[in-house]
Amino acid sequence: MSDPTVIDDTNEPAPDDAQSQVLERVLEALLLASDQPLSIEQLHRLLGNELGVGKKDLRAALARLDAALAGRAAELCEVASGFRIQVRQEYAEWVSKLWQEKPPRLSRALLETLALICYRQPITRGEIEEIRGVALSPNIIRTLLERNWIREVGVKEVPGRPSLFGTTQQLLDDLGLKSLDDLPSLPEIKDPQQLEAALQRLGEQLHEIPHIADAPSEAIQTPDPDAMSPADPPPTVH
Amino acid sequence: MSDPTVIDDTNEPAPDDAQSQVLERVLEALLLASDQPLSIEQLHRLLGNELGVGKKDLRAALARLDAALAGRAAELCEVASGFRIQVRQEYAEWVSKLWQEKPPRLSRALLETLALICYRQPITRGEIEEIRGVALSPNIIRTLLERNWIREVGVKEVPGRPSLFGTTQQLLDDLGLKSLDDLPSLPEIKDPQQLEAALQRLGEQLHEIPHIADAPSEAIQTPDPDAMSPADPPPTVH
Amino acid sequence: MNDTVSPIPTATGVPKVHGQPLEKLPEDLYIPPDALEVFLDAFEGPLDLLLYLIRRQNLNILDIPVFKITQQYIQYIELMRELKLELAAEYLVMAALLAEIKSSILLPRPPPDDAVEQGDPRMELVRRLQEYERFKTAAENLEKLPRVGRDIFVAQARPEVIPQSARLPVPTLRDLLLAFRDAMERSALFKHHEISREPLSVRERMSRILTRLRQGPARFAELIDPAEGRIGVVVCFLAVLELAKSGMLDVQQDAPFAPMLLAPPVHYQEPEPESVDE
Repeated sequence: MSDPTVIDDTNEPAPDDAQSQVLERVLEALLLASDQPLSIEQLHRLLGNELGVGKKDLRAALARLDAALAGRAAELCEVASGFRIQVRQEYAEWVSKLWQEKPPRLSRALLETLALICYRQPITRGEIEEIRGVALSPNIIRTLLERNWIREVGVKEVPGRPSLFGTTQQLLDDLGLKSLDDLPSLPEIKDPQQLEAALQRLGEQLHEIPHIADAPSEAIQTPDPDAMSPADPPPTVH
Repeated sequence: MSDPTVIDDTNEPAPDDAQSQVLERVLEALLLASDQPLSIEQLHRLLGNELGVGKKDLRAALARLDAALAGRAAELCEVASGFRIQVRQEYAEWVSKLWQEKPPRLSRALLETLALICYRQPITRGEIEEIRGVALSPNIIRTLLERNWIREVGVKEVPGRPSLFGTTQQLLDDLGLKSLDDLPSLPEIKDPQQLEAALQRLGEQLHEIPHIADAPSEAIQTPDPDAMSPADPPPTVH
Repeated sequence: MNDTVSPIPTATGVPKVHGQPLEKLPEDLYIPPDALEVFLDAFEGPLDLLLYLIRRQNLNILDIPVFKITQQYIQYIELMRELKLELAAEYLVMAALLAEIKSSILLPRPPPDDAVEQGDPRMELVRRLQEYERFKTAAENLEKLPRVGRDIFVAQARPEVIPQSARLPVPTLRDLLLAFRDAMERSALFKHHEISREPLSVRERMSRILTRLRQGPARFAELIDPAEGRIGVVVCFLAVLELAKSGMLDVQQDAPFAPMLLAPPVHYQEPEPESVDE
């Protein structure tokens, strides 16, 4: 709609103003579209040469963006790994109503992405897209990061230096696994029968945990003869 | 950062202004947080009672939000399943730099299949194969279903009861379209009446055979498929 | 319209047709031999190939020179067979259809009305070519539309604290494994993908080591948890080798016999405090 190069007269436009406004908007666009926070270093790599800006310019533009968002529903926020735009906390209740009505589903795409990160980590977004044959919605990585099931573990030293993702302890905990090694191997997964067997094994392991917890009190007790199947001979008591 | 209920003095805040500004920001927050576009109906379900607003108020607030975003990097956009906020086209170039690995290209087979489903829906797999003249890899239908670009809309009551496929709102959303009518129109068949005349000409080629046949004699074999095996000496037509 | 011929480069070997070395290719068949496979692979089927043959001569579908096209088409098919390219059955069916059309032209023509009623094969072929071409063009138009993820980017922001009630459900292991199988099966159909041989704990360890190295270089011993015993050392060692092999890690030694330092590759420059979850 409004041309970014048109500058309000009252502002006494210096020649740099238009350019710095472009920088501010490019930053806003990047932060709104990225599935992870962006660090000053990343932003500098992306924009530094092409816009001829240094890290100081970036910081200044981020400050202007922060001010410009003052009247809006989202705000700029700095977290450990960089900057992101987030919805202000005062609207969180409304957002949670939205998710209660339409919870972000565990879509096929999300499950496949998570599974690929489990089995092929450390893996880049591009590698996931290559295996799945379709582009990945930025929401998926974002959602998995927010759920703390995956994390960025580094970058791949190829052009563009894409992030490498790996799984977290949280995911193992949530799945009830002690280690990823408990998961069936690829050949097992390929064969439906073996997969069923492997799942059964895993299921039994998972169910054993509560049993072990319950065990002591039960195990010590003399078995109640009534509780045993009629076929079993009653234990003889001397 | 700034309290959203604080209104610029120059605006002479009427009591309603504050409320309508809250509505505008709640809408912005919801649209930014949602994975999917949100329809007026959904927004009304979520906000109608609690904020005491009707669909008309929502439309008005969305229009205000659109205007408020005028100076920013993102814009309000209406697509098939509702409203969403998206990065303006002029900043899309920058955003695509975030992911150095480009999204995988869609194969021609997939695009042709999708085009057939778009323009000929509901359509069966067999009908697609007939028009394209080749068997359809199961992959393609699977990928289209997985992307939620097509869905099974019924079965055709012929032997085998094959599935009929149609497009989804997701496809329109992903292409930034409001309805199927916004698709580019299907190219017309050129000169249907001239078919007959063309056939006539084809028949007349009968007399031209000797001229056409001046290519290497080897190539003018009787095109009996049996004769194409290397063992058989190619019979010549002359 | 004589078909001029061009010599085939000998460096890449001479293709054979009917067991005879094919020394010359008609010019409109000429493709650099190394590109031939890719080229033939690019056709979406017999209609696509026919359309190509017609279009490259700037001819209208309505003016198909049946004899010439049939001849060229069959040459392509022969070439594909000789090069042992996988040839879909549809290509042979089309060859048979073209042959039928050709012979029907050689035979006395039935009256025009009959031709239409009996489903003249030429009529049928022209109709199919036209229909296919429409959708081929429509597909190209679809590809040109802006698409979310490629040209359209949806703006996303969420509250920092996500209300507990709105959290994602935990997937079942079964869901996760089936999803993985589907993804791998699909990719196997696209291309051969190398199958991972290492135990998963190596992959997981690779992730952990990368996370650790973001805080700075480390000695191998620092990466080992003695509580894990020998297996732990082996897994860790394999992970380091794998990372070094894929260029995700540098092994540095400042002086002879100095301890070896493991570090992110040299142009890595993000010293981040990090580690949210550990």
